[in-house]
Formats: sequence, structure tokens, C-alpha cells
Amino acid sequence: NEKVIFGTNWLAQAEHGGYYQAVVDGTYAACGLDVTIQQGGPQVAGRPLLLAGKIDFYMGGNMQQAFDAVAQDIPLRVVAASFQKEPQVMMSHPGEGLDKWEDLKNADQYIVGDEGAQSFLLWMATEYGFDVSKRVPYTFNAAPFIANKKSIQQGYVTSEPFAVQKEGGFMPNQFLLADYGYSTYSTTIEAMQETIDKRPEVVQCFVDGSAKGWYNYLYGDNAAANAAIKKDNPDITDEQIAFTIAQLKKFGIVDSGDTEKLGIGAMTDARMQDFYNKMVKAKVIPAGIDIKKSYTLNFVNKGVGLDLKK
Amino acid sequence: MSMPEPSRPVLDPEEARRVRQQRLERIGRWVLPLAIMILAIWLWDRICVWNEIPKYILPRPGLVLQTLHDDAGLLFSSLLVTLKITFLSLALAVVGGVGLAVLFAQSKWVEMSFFPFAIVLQVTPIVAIFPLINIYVDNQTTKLLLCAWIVAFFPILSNTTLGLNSVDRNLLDLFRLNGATRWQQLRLLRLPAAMPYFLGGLKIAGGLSLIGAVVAEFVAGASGQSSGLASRIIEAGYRLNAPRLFAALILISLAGIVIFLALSLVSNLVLRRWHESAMVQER
Amino acid sequence: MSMPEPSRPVLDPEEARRVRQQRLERIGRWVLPLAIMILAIWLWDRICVWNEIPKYILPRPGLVLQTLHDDAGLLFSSLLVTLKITFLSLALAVVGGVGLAVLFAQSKWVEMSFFPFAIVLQVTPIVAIFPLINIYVDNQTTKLLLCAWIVAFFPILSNTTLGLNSVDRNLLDLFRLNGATRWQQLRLLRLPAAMPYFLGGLKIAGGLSLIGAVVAEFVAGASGQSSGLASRIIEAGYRLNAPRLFAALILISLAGIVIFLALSLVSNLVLRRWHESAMVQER
Amino acid sequence: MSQSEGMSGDSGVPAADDRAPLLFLRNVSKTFSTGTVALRGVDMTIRDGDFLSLLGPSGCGKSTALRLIAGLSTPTSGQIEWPGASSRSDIGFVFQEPTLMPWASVFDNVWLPLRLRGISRAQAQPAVMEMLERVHLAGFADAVPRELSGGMKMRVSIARAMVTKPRLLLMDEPFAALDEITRFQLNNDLLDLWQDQRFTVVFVTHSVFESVFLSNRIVTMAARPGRVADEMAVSAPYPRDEAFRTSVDYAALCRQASTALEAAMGTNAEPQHVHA
Amino acid sequence: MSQSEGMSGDSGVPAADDRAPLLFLRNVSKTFSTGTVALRGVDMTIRDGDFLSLLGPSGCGKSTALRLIAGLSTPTSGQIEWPGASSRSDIGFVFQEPTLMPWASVFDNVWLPLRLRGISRAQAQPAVMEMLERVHLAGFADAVPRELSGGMKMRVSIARAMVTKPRLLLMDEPFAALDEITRFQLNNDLLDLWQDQRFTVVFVTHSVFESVFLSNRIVTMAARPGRVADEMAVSAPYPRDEAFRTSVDYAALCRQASTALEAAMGTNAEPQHVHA
Ligand SMILES: Nc1ncnc2c1ncn2[C@@H]1O[C@H](COP(=O)(O)OP(=O)(O)OP(=O)(O)O)[C@@H](O)[C@H]1O
Ligand SMILES: Nc1ncnc2c1ncn2[C@@H]1O[C@H](COP(=O)(O)OP(=O)(O)OP(=O)(O)O)[C@@H](O)[C@H]1O
Ligand SMILES: [Mg+2]
Ligand SMILES: [Mg+2]
Repeated sequence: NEKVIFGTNWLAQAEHGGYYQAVVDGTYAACGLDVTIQQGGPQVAGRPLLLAGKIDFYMGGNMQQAFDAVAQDIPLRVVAASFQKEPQVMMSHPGEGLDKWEDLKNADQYIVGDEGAQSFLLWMATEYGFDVSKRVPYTFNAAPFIANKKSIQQGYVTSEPFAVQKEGGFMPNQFLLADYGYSTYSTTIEAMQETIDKRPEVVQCFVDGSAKGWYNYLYGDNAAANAAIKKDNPDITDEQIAFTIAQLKKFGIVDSGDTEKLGIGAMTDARMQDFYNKMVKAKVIPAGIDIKKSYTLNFVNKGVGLDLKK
Repeated sequence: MSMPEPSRPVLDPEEARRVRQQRLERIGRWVLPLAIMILAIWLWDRICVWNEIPKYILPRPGLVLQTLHDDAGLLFSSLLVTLKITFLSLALAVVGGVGLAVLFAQSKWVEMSFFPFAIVLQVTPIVAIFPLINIYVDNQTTKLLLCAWIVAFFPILSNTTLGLNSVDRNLLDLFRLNGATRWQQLRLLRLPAAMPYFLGGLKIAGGLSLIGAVVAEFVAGASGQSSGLASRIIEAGYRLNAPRLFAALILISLAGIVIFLALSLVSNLVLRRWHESAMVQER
Repeated sequence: MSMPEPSRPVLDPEEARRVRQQRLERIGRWVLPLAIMILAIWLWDRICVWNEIPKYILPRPGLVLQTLHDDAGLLFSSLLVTLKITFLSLALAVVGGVGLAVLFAQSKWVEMSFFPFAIVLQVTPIVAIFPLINIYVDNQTTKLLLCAWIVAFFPILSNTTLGLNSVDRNLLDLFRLNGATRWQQLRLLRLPAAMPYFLGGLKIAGGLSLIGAVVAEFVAGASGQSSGLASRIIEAGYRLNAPRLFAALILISLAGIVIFLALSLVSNLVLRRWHESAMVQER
Repeated sequence: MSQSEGMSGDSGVPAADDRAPLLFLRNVSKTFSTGTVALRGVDMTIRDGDFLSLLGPSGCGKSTALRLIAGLSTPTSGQIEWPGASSRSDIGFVFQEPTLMPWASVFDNVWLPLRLRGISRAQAQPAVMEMLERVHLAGFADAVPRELSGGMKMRVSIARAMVTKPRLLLMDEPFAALDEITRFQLNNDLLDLWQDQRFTVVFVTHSVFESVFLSNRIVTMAARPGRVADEMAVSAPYPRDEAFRTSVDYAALCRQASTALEAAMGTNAEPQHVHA
Repeated sequence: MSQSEGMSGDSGVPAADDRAPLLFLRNVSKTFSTGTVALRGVDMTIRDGDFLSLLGPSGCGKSTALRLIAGLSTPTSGQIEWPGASSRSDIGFVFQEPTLMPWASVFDNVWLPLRLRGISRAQAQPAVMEMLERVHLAGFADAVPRELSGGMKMRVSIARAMVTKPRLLLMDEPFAALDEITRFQLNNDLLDLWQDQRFTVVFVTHSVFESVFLSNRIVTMAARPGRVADEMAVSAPYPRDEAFRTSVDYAALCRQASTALEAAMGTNAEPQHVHA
């Protein structure tokens, strides 16, 4: 079996469940891949490893960086989108006058990480009038948010609300950016053009395997995958995993919209163009990029794994 | 004018004061730092209570201690991982720092030519160049060591260079007069003379290599079971498990203090017989 | 036995050699470092070419230079922001480091009691305690300064403490004999004697406060226009704009080298007249 | 105690036993932690206005004794008593090594004791410059120590010790590094000053001639363990001048002191120290 | 040049002008960057086997002259020539200050010059211990410098300079910190050794007596600018002993040297230096 390394952009967690599932239940192996998952972390920059050919696939955050890569002349392509919706939410304290999306911009502080400040915050500023100078960095610790009732904070719908509820004792308001027009795909699978050209079968196997993995993880027996996740990241709890899976399903992060017909991983030119236009308007990304170079639809939209959904 | 009675041992007041002071000092030397430490912890506790600081922001010391006890297995095995990197990188920093300093001491040319590179290493943020390291270095431990080393070696280099140049000029003349080779001059004169400076640099580097090990792990990430305290801190922060986060921080602090004390002890033992900074003044 | 001819000025071979060497040295002092630097840059370029390293991983120096030129406005205004924090935090580190060292020099008790806190500050990862700082400090500049200060103050503290304790014992006796107050002893004896050590610590802290300013910005972030080089690096990294990232890194390195040279100059000026490390040996 | 108390005769110097004792050394011993017994059972009385010379072989504890007297060191056993209790704080000390502040100019080094007593640079200027003149270094006021010769450094140290006009002057081989002519000059200067101002001097020297010329009492010490071997009074009247230096009395006294010193060195016990 | 060359008479010392010159100082001047003229126009010839004393007031450039001869310093103008070219590397130097390595034991300090010539501790042991015996410090072989008295440190420095039995021995006031009896002993020791082994000595001293007792030539220097004021031969035959010390000849020679020194100091130019 061909050895393949997939780099994630965070410590192992249920958001990576599909891939772990495909590793532990032999889905990748079935089409000839021996996949190793190399977990990332908050300060770990994994993408350069992909660029240097040290890993074969990388878990991208959203489409924006794929567009950036085209702008920088980097032969990097998104081959599948595991998440149909960006799971990014903005959270606020209930009952503090920040209960509506339109009010969020009035918060004292926006606690947003470096990547967010380079992407969706800029979009929120253009589209909804947020004030970027109120941003303070998010160091992946929600204490400052809990402490400051007038602040809002970014978070993954699958995890931060859980931590806030557990330690802060309240369930924060959650505003899924995707619901307000942040139309990017998320948790993509990125590969170098060279891999696509020279080893298309490997890419196809990985994309298909991942899709099947996600179906199995969400709708089948995911105990072994969770065990693998916990092995890589001993700090994670069952409670947290359960919460994540519930949220993924509740918000239709992985499986909603186009995937009903095209299968998990689906992407369409229309969505891509829509997101790009929004980003150009927000001046996040310059106009004139040939975004077709940033992704390929060759490996997705084939309905793989639809049969696994019970 | 009254003559002092010669029969009873007369302690003049100054002398008596000094003896008292000495006795006090011997006790105070250990009791006072402990007392202050306890006071600080008590203050921490009071601040938490007075300001009603919730435990997910700043847990009370009792809770942290409790966590330290409950999570001992996890935390101490992580501490060991971190300490391993710390000591290895400190050793490398000593070798690298002293080695470079010796090289630089050979000639002003060499120093002027290569010191800039040392400064570049010192001021380059690891976070920024880690991707490069990550690409070209395969072994995880090597990556961590490299990062921690970059953080720790400069004080040793800088202080040792200073020390090697702070040699008594008359002694240098003496060596020259006796036709000492460069190597003899270095080994018998410059290195011993640089000792106090080197050991000063070592004390700085001790803490830096610890923080270097932690930062390296922050940046490089670590996988699976063998992860050090940095991973514990990140994860605990992410999960808002403040007590564990602070327990980990306290372990790091304690490790730092112990390393510093150990290096101070070494320094004292080495210099006790001749250097002012470590000599016990006989009076 | 032949007598030397007294008429023509006889330069014995050793003397001639020395004169030649001196002349060479004066030229080499500036030419050689530059040559080595150019060589290093050339090597960098060759390595990129030989190994066919794509520009988005390690751009060739020419491209970086080009970017430095093209993005000059953006980068230099960021450099200014970073330098502002650097110098402020270096100033604070001097005040804090020397202040604490002076405090510690007052008595072994004080030193033993409070040094542990200094070590705790040194070894605590800023990333981990930033949330706390973030909650209790409002002003952005204050946050940055605090972070950079924590990184930079320790070498000054440690070296100055060492220096304050490295005073000639006979001079101390002289002061005692003349009934010097603590303050006089400090100002007229201990502080001047500690100068070489302090200046050594300062040279280490110079680089550290620069890296501290960068790290602080990494952690504390920056908003809007007033962002420093760290933000540029993060942004360039995120945007996969490697040439700009390296241009920023090179600016940081250059700043580090300039700071070091400036502090070395200060050190030499202060010590030139009396300390071995800076004295020009008259021969 | 007033300075005129106990004056006798026209020699200008009070008789030894009339004058008030300034300090007693009572059975003083000093053992260093290395095991070297620097002093054992030293008894000595120093009277107000004494010019007492300590004579003895190298390593016999002269410097140690001076440090004990100054309070810079404490005896391992025995006591040092100051019945008057007044002068303890008013001591000038010329260390055996120059002990100058390397970063300070000659002027600043000499100014130091005055500065520590709160006297400003301007106020100190006349006194400092006068002392520098005396030691022939007025032209080097702005030099730093490393620009001076060995003898010049020592002269700075002498000037520094005397600039405060202390009640008790402890001098550890102050003139050893000086040529004979400068030495004679400074000897005379010191004697003049002493006769004028009636301070007390404890003077360590290796020169029998110097000790006889200067002092009213000579204590000879023996080495290992350091102890007092002999004490002699130099009864010659003050002022002493070049005539005294060439007198028969002087020669006889020198011979007597030399003999005492030789005797002290003859009784040299076995070297005594504990180094493995 | 062979050592037997030019021997004359039974004094054991070759006549001054017969012996081969070891080095010439030709119109040597030394000005420091501070502006101090330490030496101006010094001409001097040192012959193989000379025992030459430099006598002169403090600060007249004696130490500077020794450093120039040793090659530790270079003249601002003028030349130092070694016609034989052989001995330049074989110099023993007793600095004015002890200049010991503070971290090394007395033994290691004395061993140093041998060690630098590749001689192991065991091989060096007899020579080192013999030198330590000579300076009466055999019992302190394991002490470190700060545990020694001033005179003891200087004796270690003397032992170190002589342990290699150098061809040229430069001594800068080696015995100034020693009591007279030890000093006499070491004077005799040094003379014996010199007569035995025929090395060359340039000896800086402040003691007219010492210079007359030891040397075959005395060069008197004057200060500011430092220059040669007078040169006298001490024609008394070697070996010299206690009898010589009490002879009429000796007294006359001492008087002659004293006069020369006084004359040198009388011609003292104005202090000369440039400090703002
Ligand atoms: N490094 C220096 N820089 C400036 N001036 C110096 C330096 N060394 C010596 N001098 C000056 O040179 C002159 C001669 O100094 P030198 O040490 O040779 O005197 P010396 O004859 O040995 O005196 P002494 O008997 O006091 O040791 C002095 O005036 C001194 O101030
Ligand atoms: N700090 C010390 N530690 C150990 N031993 C010491 C110390 N200081 C002095 N000694 C020893 O004490 C003895 C007396 O020393 P001291 O300096 O008093 O002699 P001294 O009479 O002044 O000699 P000199 O004429 O050579 O200066 C010496 O044997 C010396 O080795
Ligand atoms: Mg002494
Ligand atoms: Mg001299």
C-alpha cells in the first residue's frame, strides 16, 4: 500500500472524525492507501509541509487560502470540501444587548484569532460594519470572553460553546457565519498540482475514502475512530466528542445542501464564485484571480458513500 | 576614663550586634523566602476571593494544588518530556555558546564576521522560521532541540565572549612572554578567567532553555503520549481547564527555580575559592 | 658578531610583521564581515537554485530584496512600530532589571526571597498567561510592553546582580571604614563595578527585547494600521506570501544587528578607560 | 581626652605611659578557615598619639593585625577594646595594595573619603589638591589608575588615607614602592604632620631604618604563628631630621631593631598551615 | 656566543666591555596616548651576563623600559635591537605587581612557565618545589593567592620567573614587599645563582643599597620625561658577601649612587602630561 500523510490543522478531535474513521476501519487501505494522520496545533503551520512535499494532503481551513495560493502562483488545489459550511461562529453573552447578529458589532471587544483577523473579520467589517480596531487576539483560551460580558468571540460551533457552557455556566449565543453569507467551504482537502497530475488515483482514493469515512463516522459505529482520536490527544473527553458530533449534525456542517445528491465533499463552481465575489468586495482578496486554478471538481460530486447513510 | 573589666569576656556592642545578625541571617536565609512564598500564595488566594475571580480565569491555589495532585501522573510525565528537552538544549547551548565564544576569541575578524549570524539567530522569531525547520528536519526531538537551542545559546555566547576578553592584561603578557600557544592561552588563562561570566550566562540560559523547550513544543506541536507541558497548557487553555493550566505553569516555575538554584550552586562551588561573587568573606 | 648598521632605520622582522598585521586588521575589520555576509547571501541563493526550492518555501535573496523595495512603505512603518515597543521595553527592562538587582543587593534575605519570583516571570510562557493579562490590562501598548518586558528583563537582572556582588573586597572595606551609607556604597562602588556585567546583560537584553516585542505582538496582536512586523509576518504567512515574510524577517535581523552594534558601542565608550574587555591595549 | 593631657618635656611627644590608651589588643588570635594561624595570643596597647611601627617577616600577620584594629576583621579569640570609644570611626587606612577605584580619576579617588562624609567636589578641592601636591601627583589629578606607575598608585592611596586627617592612621607598607628620596621626603612630611596634629599611627614597614626614624615604639613580630616577639621604645626626641639620621644614636637604635628582628626570625617556628 | 668568552680575572665576572652585547636600546622613546612621555631618547646597551640595576624616582619609566625590553610594548620611536637574536624568547619577568592567576594554587602558578613549555606536573615537581623552598613557601604549595600575604604573593611571582632558569631575567622591584632579612637572603640567593649560571639580569629597585650590592652596572634615570641620567659601573669583585656589605668600598659606592639619584631628581623637569 502506498504511504500517504494527511496533515490536520489542529490537535485530534471529533472534527477530524471522518478521516480517523477511514483509517481505523480500513477504508483507505481498501483502495490502496496507508494513511498516517499527522495532527496540527494552534501555532503549528502545517501548510508549508504540503508545499514542500513532506505531506501529501493538508486540511485547509477555508477557500480563502486556496485563492491566496493562486495569487502567489502556488500550484495548490482543493480537491474536496469535507465541510459544506464554515463551522465558525461568533459567540456573545445572552441578555447583554448582543443577542442579534446586527448588534454584535457594538461589543467592546472582538476576540478573534490571527487567521480570523485576516479573513472573516474583514468580511464582517465590510459587509456588516464591524470595527476591526476592537479586535484582540484569541489565544484559544475563552477565559477573557467569559470574563467580559460585553465581548464577542470566535469559535468553532463544535467546541467553544461547549467549553464556555461547562466553565462559564451559560450557553452563549451562537451565530454561524455561514448563515450570514460567509459561503466558503471548509475543512478542505488540499493537494499539490504535482500529486494530482502524477498520482490521480491516490487523490481519488483519499477523497473517496474520506467521504466514506465521514458517513461511517456520523451515521455508523465510530467507537474505534474516537479511540484513535483520544490516543492522539489524551486530553479530549467523551463528552466533548459527543457534543461535537451532535453539533455537526445539528448545523449540517458536513452533510447538507449539495451533499444530498453529490455526496460528502461536494463542491460547485457557483459556490466558489459567490464566495470569491464576496471576498473581493470585502477587499480581503484582490480581484482578478483565476479561482478555477484553486480547486478541481475532478474528484468529487460522484455521490460516493451515499449508500452508507442510513 | 574607666578601664574595662578584664575578667568577663567583653563583647563590645558592635561585635554583639554582628553575632546576633549572623545567627538571624542563618535562620532567615531559609525561613524568610519560604514565608514570603507562603505569603504570596495566600495573597493570590485572597485576591481570588476578594475580587470574586471565577476559577476558569484564575483558580485559587488550593484548587491548583488539588489538580496538581489529581493529575499528577499526566502532568509529571509531561514535565519529564519538557525537562528532557530543556537539559539537552542547555547542554547544546553550553557547547554551542562556549564553542562559538572560543572561536570568536581567536580573532577580532572572526568575531566581527560571525557575530552577526549569532544575533540573527537570537532575534529571529521561532514561530516564523519554524515552517522551514519543519520541512528540512525530520526528527521531532531534533526540531524541538533546535528551537530550544536557538532560544538559549545567546546569553552563554555573549557572556563568555565578554569573559574571554576580560582577562588581566599582565597575565596575558606573561603568557605571551612564555611563548604560550593560542590553545594554551585559551585553556589555562582565558577560560578560567571567563568562568564567572560564563556561569552568569549559564544561569540566564538555564531559564531560557526551559522556556525554549516550552515554546518549541508550542510551535512544533507534539503528538501523542510523549507530549510535554506545553501541550498540556494549550489543551487545558482550550478546554478552559484553568486549574490544570495553572498546575502546569506552576510545575514549569518550580522547574525553573530548581534549575536556577542548581546552577547557582555549581557556580558557587566553582568560584568559591577565588572570585568575589562567590567568596565567603572571612572577617 | 655583526653590529647592525645604525644609519638606516632597522625594523626587526617581528616588528615589521606586526605593522603589516595591524594594517591588514584595520582593513579586514570591515571588509571581511561584509565579504562573509555577501558570501552567505550568495550561498542562500545557490542553495535555492541547486535544490530547486520553490519561492513559496524559501524565496531567493534577490526576490526578497525586490519585495523589501516594493513593500518598503508597509514594512518600514511596521518596523517603526516594533522598534518603538523594543526600545520602550528595553528601557523598562533596564529600569526593572537594575532596580531589582539593586534591591537584591541590599541583603541576601531580599535576594533569596524575591529572586524566585523573577525566575517565575522568566520561565512563564507568555502565551499561557496572556489571557490573564488581556483581562486585566486594557491598553494595547501596555500589554505589548508587559510581554516584551517579561522576555527582556531577566538577563539584566541576573548579570547586574552578579556584577554588584563582584566588587573588590578591599574597596568594600574602604567604604565601610569611611562609614559609607548603603546608598553611597551602591552609587559610588557597586554600580560602577557592576558596569561591565550590566552592559553584558544589556547586550543580551537588546536582542531579547526585540524578539520580545515581536513575540508580544504575535500573542497580543495588533489592530488596524499600527501593526508591527509580527503582524506582517503572520499575515504574510497566512497569505502564503513568503517573499514578504522573509523581507520582514530580514528587517528584524538587521534591527537586531544594529541594536547590538549600538549597545556594543555604548559599552566600549563607557568601559574604554578602565575595563579589560574594552581597553585598547597600548603596546 | 584632650590632646594636651600628659605632655612631657620639650620633645613635643608625651611620655609613653602618661598618654591615654586608645585601644587594647587582649590575647588576640586569628585563625583562617584554611587552618593558617595568622596571629596567636597577641597583646598590645596602642596609646593616643603613638607612632607605632610593626616590624616582622613576610607573612607574620602584620596586615592581619591592622585589619583587626580597623574592625575589618574579627579575632577568632581574644578582644579588641576601645576604652575611649570615640575614634573607632575615624580611621585612615593605607592598604598594602593600592586598592583604587579603576573607573575613577585620581582626584575622585582621593576625594572619596571626603565625599562619603558629604563634602562636595568644590569644597573638597583644596584639601584634595593639597594632598596630591604632597605626594607629587598634582599634575595627574585627571588620570585614571591604569595610567599610573606602581609607585604613583601607592601615593594616591596614601593621599586618600590622609585627606580626612584621621585620628588613627593605619599604614601597611605605604612607602615600599617608592624610591628612597621620595620616601625620605614623605617620611619627613608624615612626621611633621604627626607632630603638628597629634594623631595616632600604626605603621607596617619592612625597613628597620624607616621604623627607627619615624616611630616612638617598635613592635617586632615573629611568624607562624604570628605573635609579638619584642617591643622597644625609640626614646629619641622629636622633631627628627637629617641630623638624627646620621647620628650615632640612630645607628645604635637601628642595630638594636635589626637584632630584634633577627631574633624574631631565628625563633621562627616550623611553618604551620593545613593544606592537604 | 659562548659563556666563557671574554672572562677576565678571578672575580668570576667578565669585564664589562669584553662581553658580547645582548641588546641595544637606540634612542628609544615612548609616549602614551594620554600624552605622558614615559621615556625620551633612551640609549642603553645590555651585555650578556650583566647584572644591571635601574634606579630612579617613581614614575620615571623603569617599568616601561622593562616592558619594552621584553617586547611587551613597542617604542614610539627608536629601536630595540637584539644582535644575537637568540635570547628574545627566553625571558623571565617579575612584574611590579604579583600578577598571579587567582584561580590556581601556588604550585600551579609557579608551574605555569614550565607547563607552557610542555613539561608535565610530575616532571616539573622537583624544579617547582625547589623554587618554592628558596622563597620559603614550600608549605603553601596548595594555597590560592588570596590566602597569601602581600610579600608571599610577590615571592610566588619571583619563583615563577626563575623556575625556567631564563637567559634574561627582568625584575621590577621584586623585593620591595619583603622584610630586610628575607630580602638579604634572596639577594644572596640571586647573586649565587647568577654567578653560577651567568644569565643576564635587569633589575629595577628603589634601594640604592640593594643596587650596589647586587649589580655590576647601575643606570640612574630621571623623570618626566623618563631618560637616562647617569650610568656607573660597580667595580667591586664578585662573589659579594656580608663582608662587602660592611666594607668602606660599599659605603662609598652607595654614596656615589645616592648622589647620582639625587642629581637625577634635582634635574627633574616640570611634570609633563596632557590631561584636560
Ligand atoms: N598605560 C599607561 N597609559 C598612560 N600612561 C602610562 C601608562 N603606563 C605608565 N604610564 C605613565 O608612564 C610613566 C612611567 O611609568 P612607569 O610605570 O614606567 O614608571 P616607573 O618608573 O616604573 O615608576 P614606579 O617606580 O612608580 O613603578 C608614568 O608617568 C605613568 O603615569
Ligand atoms: N584570606 C586569607 N585566608 C587564609 N589565609 C590568609 C588570608 N589572609 C592572610 N592569610 C595568612 O595569614 C598569614 C598572615 O598574613 P598577613 O597578610 O597578615 O601577613 P603580613 O605580615 O602582612 O605579610 P607581608 O609582609 O608579606 O604582607 C599568612 O600566612 C597568610 O598566608
Ligand atoms: Mg601584609
Ligand atoms: Mg614601576
